[in-house]
Amino acid sequence: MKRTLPLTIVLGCGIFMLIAFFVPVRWFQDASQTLQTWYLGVIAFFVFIGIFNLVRINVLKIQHKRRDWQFSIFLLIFLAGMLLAGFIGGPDGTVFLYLFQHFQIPLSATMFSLLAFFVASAAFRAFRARNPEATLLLIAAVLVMIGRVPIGVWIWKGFPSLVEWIMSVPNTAAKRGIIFGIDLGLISMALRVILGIERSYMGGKD
Amino acid sequence: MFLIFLILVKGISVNAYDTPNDDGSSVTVSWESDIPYSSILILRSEQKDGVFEPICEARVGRNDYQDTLIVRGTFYYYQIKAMTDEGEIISAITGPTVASVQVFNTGRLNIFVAIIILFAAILFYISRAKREKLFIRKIPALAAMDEAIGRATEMGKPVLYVPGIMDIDDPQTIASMSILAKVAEKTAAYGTTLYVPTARAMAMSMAQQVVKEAATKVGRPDWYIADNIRYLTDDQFGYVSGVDGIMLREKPATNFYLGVFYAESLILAETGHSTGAIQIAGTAMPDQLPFFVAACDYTLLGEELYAASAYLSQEPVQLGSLKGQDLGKLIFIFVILAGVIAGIVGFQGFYNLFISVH
Amino acid sequence: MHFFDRIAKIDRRIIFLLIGLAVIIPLIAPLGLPVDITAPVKSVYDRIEAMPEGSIVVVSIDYDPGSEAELYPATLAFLDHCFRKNHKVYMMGLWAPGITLGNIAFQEIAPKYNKEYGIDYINVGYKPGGAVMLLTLGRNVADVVATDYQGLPIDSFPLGRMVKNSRDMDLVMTFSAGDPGILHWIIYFNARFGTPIAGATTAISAPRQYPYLSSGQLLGLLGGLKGAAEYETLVGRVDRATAGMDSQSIAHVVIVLFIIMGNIILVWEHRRKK
Amino acid sequence: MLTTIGIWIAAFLTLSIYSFLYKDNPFYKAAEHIFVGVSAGYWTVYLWFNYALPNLFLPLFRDGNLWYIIPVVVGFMMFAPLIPKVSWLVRIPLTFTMGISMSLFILQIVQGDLLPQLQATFLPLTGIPPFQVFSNILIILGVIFTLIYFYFSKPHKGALGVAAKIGIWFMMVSFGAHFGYTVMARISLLIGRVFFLLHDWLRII
Repeated sequence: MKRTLPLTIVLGCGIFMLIAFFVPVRWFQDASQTLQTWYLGVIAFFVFIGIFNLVRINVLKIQHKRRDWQFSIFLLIFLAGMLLAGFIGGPDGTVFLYLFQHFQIPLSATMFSLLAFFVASAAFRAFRARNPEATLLLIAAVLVMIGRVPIGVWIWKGFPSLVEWIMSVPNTAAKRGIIFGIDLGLISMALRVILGIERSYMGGKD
Repeated sequence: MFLIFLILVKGISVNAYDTPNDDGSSVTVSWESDIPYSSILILRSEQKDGVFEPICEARVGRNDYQDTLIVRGTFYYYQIKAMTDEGEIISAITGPTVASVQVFNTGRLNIFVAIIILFAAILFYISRAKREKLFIRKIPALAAMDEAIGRATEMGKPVLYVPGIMDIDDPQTIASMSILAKVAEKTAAYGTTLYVPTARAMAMSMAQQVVKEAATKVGRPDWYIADNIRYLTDDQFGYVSGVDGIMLREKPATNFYLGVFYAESLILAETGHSTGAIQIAGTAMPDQLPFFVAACDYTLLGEELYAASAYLSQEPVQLGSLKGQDLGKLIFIFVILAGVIAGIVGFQGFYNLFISVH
Repeated sequence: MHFFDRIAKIDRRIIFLLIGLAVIIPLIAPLGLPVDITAPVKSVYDRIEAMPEGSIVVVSIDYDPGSEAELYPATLAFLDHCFRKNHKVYMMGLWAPGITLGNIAFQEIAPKYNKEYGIDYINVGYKPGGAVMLLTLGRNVADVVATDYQGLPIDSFPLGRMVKNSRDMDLVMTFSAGDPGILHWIIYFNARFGTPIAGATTAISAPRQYPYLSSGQLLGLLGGLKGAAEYETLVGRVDRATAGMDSQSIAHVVIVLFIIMGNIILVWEHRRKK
Repeated sequence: MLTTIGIWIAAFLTLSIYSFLYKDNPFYKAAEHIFVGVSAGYWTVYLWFNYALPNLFLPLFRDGNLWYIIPVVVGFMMFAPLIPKVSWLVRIPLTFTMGISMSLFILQIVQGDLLPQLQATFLPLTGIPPFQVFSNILIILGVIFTLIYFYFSKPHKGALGVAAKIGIWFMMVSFGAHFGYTVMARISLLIGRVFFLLHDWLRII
């Protein structure tokens, strides 16, 4: 039961969806549409559980007064504020949008922009031409970095066309090869999951 | 003579047919016009000499319309009226047309064939792998794994294993877990501490189980400490700062980053480099590979992550699928060569085989 | 201590400071370097120019504030172009926060051309579900879009009534920061329905799109802030993307110098070991 | 007025985060935790209103479609691990979503990726300028050599080894290009924030 039922579900849903793609008969199309709607609803729970875990871990942190527990209070207050604003005023409510615009936008944009500083320090401390491969990588990177911005044109007129050529010839070729490889890997993983050959994601022994 | 010529040039023709590859719920009406028109009116009737009712006005730029307001099995006649600068132009009547059900979408036959070929290749080799041992080439980053763990042992420092930031339903995380099993065996055998911080609760319980089993397998169940395999937080940046904290406090001698990574790849690799650790990375996220290649000592590129997991586990299922994927690659190479040759000799038919009907 | 030794052990805060200055100074004192135009950007521009007036352009805002800096200027320039050519803009978003950003962009551009909501442009809101949703959308818009973003019935707007399925969409323009995004539009929407797709992406995901550009599955591409600056130049509106290009140039030069310096130290360390 | 306060809040949070570059400090920690809290709240609200409500709860409670009890129950099974006795129930939502997504995935990879990308590699070698011929040959060989690098069934020796090696070079050029673009992206984000501080907040540009 603990294994057979889940395996039957994955097999049933998977095979049915595959067949429905090729069979334009109404009943098949409607059923596959319904399953897809259910799917959209169910995947929301994956995020709900993540947020539940977030709350749990921070409440524990405050209870046990672990290091930096005071900051967890901030986290929970703002989480609660956002939830209240959203569930009372709706996702287009003024308070919700205000919080979004003046907290979420600057915080998230600034967080990601920190990476600009890290990339600079990594460029100096970590990106070394240790072997021929890394050397090739760094040369291509330098060409693109200079050739893609206006100063590149100022240095040499041919830079933009050189970079465009790198992008559309060697880059395209390699990316396409990599995509083929990754796609094949994913198809075979997907097939194994559907057929129940791959079941490690279920965890557990029973 | 002149008149006939005029009609031929300034005509509008209409054609109606059963929409291919549908469930018999529509008729497609298509038209061609030699004159610019401002709008098109589509008319329909059930008798050839009956009254034609307008059913739809089509926008400029369109040259077909799917009539879905039909009864299956009924015969219809169509006619269209175009408004032009020179007044209304009406087409001849076309029909009768009837909508019917198709059981197989022939427009997708090429997809069907491709899937069958790939499935067959993978399943064939999986079943063969259960009977005989299949060969997988050496993967350089894996040879370095032993050395890296050995180094940590000599220095008396811990090993850090980061299984990516996605959950256990992601193929890359699954692959990462089988590599973790091997890393855990090695570290357990040497008695080296192993930290596995995770970003998902379910990934944590899976990692705990994998590490525990590995410890038991090499006869060191006492080595396993559940608290070293910890769930930090689901949040991307919260997770990274947690992992960074471990790196700065515990100073692991060897860092593994195997699984799904996004923007955090750079922060991890940079911090790890600054602590002087040997770093082995691997991901099938093409966007993050450059940082790993430039900042880590060894990197598993894309599909190599899956291959590494097959190589280490020696599980027939994994080895067999990998072999099946290899056959897929061979087929791709031949198809590409055939396509190029077909282009040279001017055989367009081969090219068309790869178009699926919208 | 040798000079290189001291450089190699430099406090990384000095590196941070240099990068900060490389961005701030050119914004205050611009150099005015000219922006060159690349082919993938030109082909988006040309398509908008070539389409007959009143064509329907689906604009999908598939990014969040994290990528606003790169994609918002492109959104503005593109909307400006669409409205100038009197195309109709049907906006939606695969990322929830995108809708708000899209509305802010509409507020900035629409009044300039006296465009009216519901007739010339509409925002049908966030559409979750990635691939599955796109497949449904192309088949029958009504299954996915019942209301606009404010919850008003979609049929109460002339533009809402005009778009029934993929055949009513003349072009899809996605502003995409990741997943779901441009790749979904290409491999699900374009593959299934054949609607032409163009996109603006963050610079990070731009290289990944080149195979699709060369296969024709993707019509054109605005890569990162540079792509936005190119589009601004084409449309003739000098705005924040163009303003940022000088900083971008100088910061790149600084990083390239860091890479070169780091590798000189590497060579020097090797020599010393020998 | 409210907008001005908002801009000041945003500027304060931005600077708090940048203070981390000097060293870790309470301002950064507070801003980081606020960020996590706000975005978690944001996503919960949005997923509720856009995924769970329209796809599950409205059909069930408003339209009375009892079939929708199934997905609602399946969704709640995500929380099963909290009760050790029935923790295995989490496998049901997991397998349900995987069954659907994996099959769609296979279909779309083949239709949207493999077939068109193969077709796009059938590049013409005749009737075009010489440099274009050279580029096309390079693309064709690049794809093939990259595929050979990912061929795991034979040791990379002899001709195969050479081909795989060339495959790596192609990939390294591609990664390098990508690297350059990523740097570009991060710098652009920084420009965006500095623009905000100088333009919207301080109004000096």
